[in-house]
Amino acid sequence: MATLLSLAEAVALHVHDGDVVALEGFTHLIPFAAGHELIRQRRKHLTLVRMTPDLIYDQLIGMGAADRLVFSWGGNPGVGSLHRLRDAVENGWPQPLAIEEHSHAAMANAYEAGAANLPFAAFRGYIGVDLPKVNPRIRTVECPFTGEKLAAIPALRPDVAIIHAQRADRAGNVLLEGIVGVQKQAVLAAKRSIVTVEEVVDRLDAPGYNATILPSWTISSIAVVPGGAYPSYAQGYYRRANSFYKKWDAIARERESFLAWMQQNVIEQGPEAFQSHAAAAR
Amino acid sequence: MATLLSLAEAVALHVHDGDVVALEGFTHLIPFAAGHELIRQRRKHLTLVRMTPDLIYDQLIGMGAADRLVFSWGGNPGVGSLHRLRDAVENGWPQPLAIEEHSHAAMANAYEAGAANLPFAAFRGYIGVDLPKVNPRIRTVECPFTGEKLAAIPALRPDVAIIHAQRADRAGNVLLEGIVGVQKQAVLAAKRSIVTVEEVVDRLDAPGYNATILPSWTISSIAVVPGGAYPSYAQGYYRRANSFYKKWDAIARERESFLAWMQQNVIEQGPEAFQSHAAAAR
Amino acid sequence: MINPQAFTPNEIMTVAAARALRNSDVCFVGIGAPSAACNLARLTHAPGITLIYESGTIGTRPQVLPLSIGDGELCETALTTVSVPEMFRYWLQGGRITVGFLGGAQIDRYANLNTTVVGPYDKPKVRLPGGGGAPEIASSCGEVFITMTMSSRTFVERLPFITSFGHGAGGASREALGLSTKGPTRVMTDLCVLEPAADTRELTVVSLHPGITREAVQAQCGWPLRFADELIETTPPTAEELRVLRELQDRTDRAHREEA
Amino acid sequence: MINPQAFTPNEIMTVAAARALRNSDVCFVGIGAPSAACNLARLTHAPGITLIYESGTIGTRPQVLPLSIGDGELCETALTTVSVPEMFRYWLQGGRITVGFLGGAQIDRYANLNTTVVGPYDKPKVRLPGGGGAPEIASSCGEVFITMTMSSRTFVERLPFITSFGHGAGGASREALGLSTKGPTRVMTDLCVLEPAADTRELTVVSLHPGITREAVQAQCGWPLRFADELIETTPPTAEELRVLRELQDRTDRAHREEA
Repeated sequence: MATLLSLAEAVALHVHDGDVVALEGFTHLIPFAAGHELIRQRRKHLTLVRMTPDLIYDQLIGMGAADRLVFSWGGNPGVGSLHRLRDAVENGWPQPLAIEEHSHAAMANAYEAGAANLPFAAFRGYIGVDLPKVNPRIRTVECPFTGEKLAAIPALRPDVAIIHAQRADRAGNVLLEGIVGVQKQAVLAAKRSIVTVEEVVDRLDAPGYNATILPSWTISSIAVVPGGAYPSYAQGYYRRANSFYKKWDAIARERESFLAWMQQNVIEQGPEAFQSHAAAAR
Repeated sequence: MATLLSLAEAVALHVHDGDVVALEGFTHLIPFAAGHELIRQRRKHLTLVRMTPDLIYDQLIGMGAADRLVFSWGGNPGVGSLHRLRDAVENGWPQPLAIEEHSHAAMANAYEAGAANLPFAAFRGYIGVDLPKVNPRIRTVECPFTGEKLAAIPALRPDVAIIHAQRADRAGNVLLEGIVGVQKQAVLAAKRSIVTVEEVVDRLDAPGYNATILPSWTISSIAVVPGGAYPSYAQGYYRRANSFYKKWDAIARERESFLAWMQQNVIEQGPEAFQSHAAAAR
Repeated sequence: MINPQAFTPNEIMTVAAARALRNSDVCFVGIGAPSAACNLARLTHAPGITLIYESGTIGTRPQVLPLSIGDGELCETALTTVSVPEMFRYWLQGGRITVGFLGGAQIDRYANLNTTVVGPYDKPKVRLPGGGGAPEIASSCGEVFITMTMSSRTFVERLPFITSFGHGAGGASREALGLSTKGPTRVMTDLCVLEPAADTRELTVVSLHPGITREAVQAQCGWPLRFADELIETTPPTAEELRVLRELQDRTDRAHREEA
Repeated sequence: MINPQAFTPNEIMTVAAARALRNSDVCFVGIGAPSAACNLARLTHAPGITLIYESGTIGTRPQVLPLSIGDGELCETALTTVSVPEMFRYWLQGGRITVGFLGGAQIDRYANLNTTVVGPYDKPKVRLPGGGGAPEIASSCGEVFITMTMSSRTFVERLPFITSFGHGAGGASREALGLSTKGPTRVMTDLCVLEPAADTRELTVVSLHPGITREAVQAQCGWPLRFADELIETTPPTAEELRVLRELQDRTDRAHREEA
């Protein structure tokens, strides 16, 4: 059963130095507040897993939390580069970053396989391209009926999955709706999980019989963090702060401006700051 | 784009003698009216695919429509045997029936693989059991990373999938809700598809952003058949006629009573009869 | 007033099965006796139990027992309902089920089950429904409970077909196949409760229902039965257990009579 | 009044891309120029087009262009939204997409694309975002349209890394890999439109935008360009196309300015 903790308690309990950690959320519902908590608690040597690293991994990487990144598209969506990610890969600042690179299809399948307790996923992918030449974790598997060769990828089974969701009920069941990405798969694939939510309610008011719900007993801990996805968004609560995504480009371009921003907005803040950020994006 | 046809037209257009046909619906939303139309149009030599053959396949088999059955559980749920299925397998009446037998997990995975355009599915199954000894379409595949051996099954790609759904909009998009079974996968896996619906509406009124919807362009034809799932049910429209499932046991036990019932209730009827059946189960 | 001395063999079988369930269990429910037992547990000592039916309904709380594993009642009272491929992939194969319930037409001394055929597979004497979810329930659930009415035609020396794997040929058969789940840990019948012996894994009578003798049990079993050294009597159903179970059955009968 | 003679290079690139889309297409949309082109098509000659974004939104009809492929606007106006694994498995790999749109940092004469690195992979000079959905969009969609601004740094003789496969080394390269999809069939740039030659599959200029010379195009391309024998001039944007496109861009700018 999911325990209800403060975000600081949940991160302290479930995320350890050296863990394989997946913060997921496909544009929507990105767990920014939880990422900031990892930074405040100075987690080190993490393997960070995420299809689209986005600003939150730019911040974690720039603050030296990660030794390794597993990803499939590392940009600032619609804006340009993730400068901290590039600085780590191109110049080893603040420390070298090993990368394990996949395609979206591969990672989505790998999470799926993890959720389904399979050791690998087979898919039609990587045809004619160079990534398999540089990533030994891309192999092939032969169909035992047709002899056809398919791409294969090991299942993703993170130590911890961290996601943000719209709401939980008092029993700890969690509802996601809108662009649901790979979050359900990530939680089911992981050994432990933290879900930050906008609110805890008496009744989930799930839309229909087939809503995307993670039962309480599939989650380790829940933390209530209103606005916790800002500058990403929570459908039905607040909108994506596209303007912040554009502003980030200038903030992150230089190491000094990045560090100053992180000091002021992350190190010296707490999760409660997200409520007012998100309120402005309502 | 889905064309709107009468049920008779849709079956005449899309289902041919000798086809591999999957009528799906897991207890809920079983396309009984469409099955009766196959019988009225005297389709022969079909390969019938279905996880749970249920009464509708008992009827098709008893009327001699099928040469072959692909299935994973062939009983009358909560009641007992499917007598016509047993008579065909045990005594070859009205004609011999070849069977290809799987487990639920295997068939669900095989539909999934079909929808995903994969040649096979790998899963953790059939451990220590006898079915692989009698079904050559169960093989193994080795994980290219761990060396672990998993069960493998070829993807299901029927010629035609036939399902029943709650409603379609005027553009031909189809909504399913409640126990959704494998129907979406079956339609996406099949070359052609027929969807019978309770009604066509101006607006689908889908529950939430993530409703189970088959876009119009994934469906060949739609036929409006109110009550078309009776004695199965359509969540939100009418309830399962559990009493008919019990009555069927006596009807189907003997060849004569079965043939008499089929003559009176199927051959001499049309899809319009379902409306009043279902109304009684509302 | 309910007389707790007056219960049917089926009732004590159901009560014994219900008692084996814990409040924290996530239970994959079959139809018939398992469904009654699981819902009896939920309505008595295990209100927090999670019931999952293979039709995709998760955390369902039916007021009446379903006839099929996919009655509307299950979906209407569930926390959520997922597709059948998801149910078998993420939830059963995912290793999220603590207890799977199985029954069968035939069982052997190592709790292997047959629900496929009597006679040769290609020329069956009796064609049974087949495996359905059972083969993977037997391997993927944390442990398996079995409920079956005893008779020498169903508790047999040798199965014609193994539909779902229990303890194979006994001993470390499961481990030899790479299985880390426990397999059948308890068989609840109308006469007694059996459990696999710690070493051989042969089913052993550990508890006789009130008024049932060793001889009566042996008469309904096709192999020479082992009895535990410390054989006990099954605690009879309490008045409360019988009341809840009978009310559940009454509600179910009324509901099924009402509809068409 | 809109003057159809006064359009920007970016506008004619977008209009040319929009025109290539049919009302019956099911289109996998990327961000930027593809998104503008697809929505322009939907708002002009192809109202029935199905737009799919890799975030899971199917049949979306945004009133403003999204900044990311997962803005709320896409979900709110979609027929339905599926999970990302489902999007890549059932919809893209399922073979249900007729047209995929791609762009890239670099392209070669056979329409292979690089969005991964400049310089060696292990010691990159420039680390680009990577493939994302592109490798499988390139192989699974019925055909692929590419939009890119031309320059000799982006239209290059030799790619340092093939992120997504176009026509490989030309000729029957796709067939040799077992691909039955068409791959890139059209490249829309700010200066011209290119298509692969029927035999060699080398990109060939088939249409020059108004006022653009062969020399101007060659100056922005890193390899010696082939021009079609029957080279035509791109039909300029109509006043209606420009009006709809500019209104769409204006609505988008206003919406993005309004929010925090």
